[in-house]
Amino acid sequence: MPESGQTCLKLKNLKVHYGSLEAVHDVSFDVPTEKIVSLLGANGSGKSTILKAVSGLMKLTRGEIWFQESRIDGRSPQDIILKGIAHVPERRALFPHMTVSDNLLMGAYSRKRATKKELEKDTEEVYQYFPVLREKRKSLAITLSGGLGEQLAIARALMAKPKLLLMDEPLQGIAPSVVRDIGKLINDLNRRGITILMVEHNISMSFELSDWIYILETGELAIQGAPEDLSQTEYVKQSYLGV
Amino acid sequence: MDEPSPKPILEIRNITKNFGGLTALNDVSFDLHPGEILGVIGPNGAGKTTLFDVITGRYRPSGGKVFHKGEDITGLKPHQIVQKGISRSFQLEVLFKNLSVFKHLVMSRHLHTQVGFWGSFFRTPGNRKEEEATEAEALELMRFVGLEVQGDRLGGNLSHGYQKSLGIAMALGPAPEILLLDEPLSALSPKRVTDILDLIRAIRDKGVTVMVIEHNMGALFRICDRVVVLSVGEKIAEGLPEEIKHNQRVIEAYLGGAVRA
Amino acid sequence: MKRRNLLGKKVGIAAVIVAFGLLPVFTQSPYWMHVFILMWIYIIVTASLRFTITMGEWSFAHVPLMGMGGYASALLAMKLGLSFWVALPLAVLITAFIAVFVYLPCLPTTGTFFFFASYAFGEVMRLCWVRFKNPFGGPAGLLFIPAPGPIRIPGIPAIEFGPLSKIPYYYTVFVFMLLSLLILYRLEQSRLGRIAEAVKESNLLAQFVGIRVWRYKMVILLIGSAFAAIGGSLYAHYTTLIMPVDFYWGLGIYIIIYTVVGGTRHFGGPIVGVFLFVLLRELLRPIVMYVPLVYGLILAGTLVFLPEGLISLPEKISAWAMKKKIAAA
Amino acid sequence: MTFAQFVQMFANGTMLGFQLSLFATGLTLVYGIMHIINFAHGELYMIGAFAVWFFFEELGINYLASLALAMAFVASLAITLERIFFKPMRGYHIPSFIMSTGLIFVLQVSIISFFGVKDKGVESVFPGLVKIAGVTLSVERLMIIPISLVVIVVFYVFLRWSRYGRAMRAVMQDPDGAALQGVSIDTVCSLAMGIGGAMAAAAGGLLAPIFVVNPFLGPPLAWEGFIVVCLGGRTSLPGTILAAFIMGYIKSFVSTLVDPIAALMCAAAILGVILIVRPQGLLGYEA
Repeated sequence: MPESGQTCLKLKNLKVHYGSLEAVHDVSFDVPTEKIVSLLGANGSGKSTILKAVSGLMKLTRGEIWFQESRIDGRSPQDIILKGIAHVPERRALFPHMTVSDNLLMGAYSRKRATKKELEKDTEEVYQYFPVLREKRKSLAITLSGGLGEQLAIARALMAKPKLLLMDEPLQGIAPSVVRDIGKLINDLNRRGITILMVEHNISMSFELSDWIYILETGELAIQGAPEDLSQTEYVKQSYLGV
Repeated sequence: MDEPSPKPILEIRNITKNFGGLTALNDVSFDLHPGEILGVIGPNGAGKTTLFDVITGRYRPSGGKVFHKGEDITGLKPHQIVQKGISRSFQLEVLFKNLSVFKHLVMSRHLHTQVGFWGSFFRTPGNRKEEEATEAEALELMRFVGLEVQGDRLGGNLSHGYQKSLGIAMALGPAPEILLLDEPLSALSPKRVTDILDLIRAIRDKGVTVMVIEHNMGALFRICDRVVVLSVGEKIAEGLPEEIKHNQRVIEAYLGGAVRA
Repeated sequence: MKRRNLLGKKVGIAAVIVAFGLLPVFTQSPYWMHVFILMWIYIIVTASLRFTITMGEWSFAHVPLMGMGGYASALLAMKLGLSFWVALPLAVLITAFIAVFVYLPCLPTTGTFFFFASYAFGEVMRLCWVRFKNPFGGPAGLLFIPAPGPIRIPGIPAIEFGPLSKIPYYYTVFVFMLLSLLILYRLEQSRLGRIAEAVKESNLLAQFVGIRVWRYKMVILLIGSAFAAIGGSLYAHYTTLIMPVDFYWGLGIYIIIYTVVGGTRHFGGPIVGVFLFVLLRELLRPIVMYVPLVYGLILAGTLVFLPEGLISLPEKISAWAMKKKIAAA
Repeated sequence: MTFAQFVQMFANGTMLGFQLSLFATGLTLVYGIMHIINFAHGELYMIGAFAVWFFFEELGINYLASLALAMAFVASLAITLERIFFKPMRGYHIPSFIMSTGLIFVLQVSIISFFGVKDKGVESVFPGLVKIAGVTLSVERLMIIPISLVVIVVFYVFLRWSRYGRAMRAVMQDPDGAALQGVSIDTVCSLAMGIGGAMAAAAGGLLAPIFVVNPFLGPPLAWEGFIVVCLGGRTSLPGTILAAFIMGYIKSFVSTLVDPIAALMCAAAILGVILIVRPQGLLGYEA
């Protein structure tokens, strides 16, 4: 259990099925407020499923999900994003044939009451953060490179003003030279007070970024710890670092 | 493996595959020697599965050739490749979801039933005998991969680990000389990993040449004789597991250049 | 237990066959004879459509190909003066030959694409009959298609087909139906049926266990077309007139509805479907205008509540009863 | 072919193009958002035509007001159908198609039981003829162009710049992504069905004074609309409109120069060829 601080997200005995296949067996863990937490594990170990369950895209078979003080399992994605959880899904799920600025406006969709002025202000703020996106605001999302696409996906999620950001493989399909930039970005967001729960295949980056790491294996929690401690364990050395 | 390698059973020569503007494989060449277990490793997006797809006829390569015992088999259809004795498993389990495990394996023996159409239409005695033989073979296959208890369950209802075993058994059905396994260890518990590794060894001991794609390097190094490393569509190294482990280029490609361990 | 069930099933099926075989003894009303003759023809067409569905693709060219059987057989009889007994097998061959050209372009496609591509090519073929007056007769179709020639069996008087009695037609169509069902059933139980199942479940995996998917798909489609052609030929020589509009997609939809409502997973499904709908129409004769409405509602209800068709109803009920029992205990 | 003939055919083709654009837009929306094939869309067109006939001829309401009323009525009917029948069919192409053919029966019979099978005529709203470039054309037919243009432009403005329009496009391009931004998929589905229904009704109402109104108008047009959708790219609205005009001109030119059956054959052949050769359609972007 990660020490210190309040709990932002709490999962209790989560069980999820894909059709008749059990994807998540029995998982409980906490995500402390304003930290970066990574979920690691091989393909099919249930990492993405957990994120989808949190954001409401998948129904639970059993278990509870608590966000801050309220129970959110069984709610629709619309309700959950209103609570302040944004999800940058696998392969980003951008709207490929919409412009960058339309994608950003979609990010603010859940804020029904926001006036046009507020939205413009927020868009401007996001553009300051991602200056390249401003240059490309009129181009279609499909024309963006991997790194820019990821920036757009994160920017879109920020438009919803989330307290918790779920990121599914933010570094996938990104040129090695840009990986560091995205890593820095994730760190920055965290420093601005956003809690981050991410799933990543790039082991070294997630060890570098995270405050706490959970490793899943076939739908169950195998091991957890702070990255410094974890990288010394036999288990991690054997299965991930290949030594 | 210091002795001069025997004549290769499969030669991959300058294979290139483009999808639209994307190059999935670029000028990849290597050999597969009879009786060995060859590991193909590389990070996500290295083109490993595409390589299998090219060898087994699912895709036609944009350039290069594949030779099987000296014969050019580039561009043959999947069923022709299977007839040549090269069969494969799939990474994300491709199964007959509504068929029982037993029926799966009977189906996989398809190529080896001699009965013609009329025999099976009129249920001749010869056909019945043939069918019994096929069923016996299917049972044996089931036992071999450790699925004998699961025989009546539907493919779609199996747990992930059993689906993996069934996938391998399906590939063994046509009695191949060369078996290509696509990430047989992904998402398995350490116990199951050991089981599957033992199974792969047992397959090799039966005289089948095995080529394995894997993401999990540590486990793979426990069984393979040689390793080929792909990264972003190119072969960056080839050699014994010990050499590969310490190859700087491999470590960089694989771990993103920031290993601390 | 299982064996006794099987025996019971066999006895039941035999009883049904005998009962319908003896039907003309009880009623010789031309009206009911007509209803049943058409019903047997629909069963041939529907069962053969289901046979093609076993490999996973839905053909929408099935009914036009049935029409092709009718046209081919009628033209052979009218232009070449061939007897029905010769024209029918020839028409089956011709239809299977033409089906190669209808289905060949569709084969690379699957699912929805196959469904509509097969419609498109079937429709082009059907429009040929409308457009080319010679020999197809244009929109008015073919009239005065000769009845089958008499059957002569030594020792009894020749069996004549004519407007006087429908009984010879009844038995001819009945026998054709039983034979077709028997052959289709045996085909499904044979290796071909098993291959069809594999192709349906996973096209990709089937290829990698060495099945020539395209070839088997084609073989299954051609067998389906051949049986559709038998249905078409019987229809043409029984009604003595056929028009292109008979084989419009409307009939195709009806056949598909029979299959879906009956249940595609089971051999008996389409038979149940045809029975239900044909008899329903007779029951609803006083309010004939509302028949399509009832059909539509039954279809919608089945699709929503019983996606595996009516034939799965007993299974569902017993499963439900079992659940109740367990809950009670 | 004389010049006058050409102009005549061109004008007819344009008119058909607008009719098909209005009609097929709804099919594309419903396909793109719900992944269903709704052949009962033709019935919405037919009911739209009947509604205009009823409001205009029977109740004596102003023509444009009748058109608006018909659009509102058909839109609510379409939303009801979506809620009851199509919700469980989302994502299932062939079952939804079969379901929609069942609805064709239901809707046709309902209309017949209210209004009978006889053809209904809607009297000419814009009588008269004009001479353009020496060719006589009826005002009636020409008036279709501005009215449908207005409907299409309003629809495009809605789709491009409104919150819900953006949400609709988003669901078409990535439903999960849209759900994660807080879009209610159910609302968008109903909206698509309603808008599609209204536009089909507009097409029916506009054509009512030119052709006759009867309960059997639906299915043939549904096929044409479906061909247009496949040709255009199934989820691409600009593609749909381009394809609608291509179909309109083919229909008009081939049926005049060859014969109407040949035009039908062309249409069916286009469907088959496009499904096989270029399944993503002219402007579609699916893989």
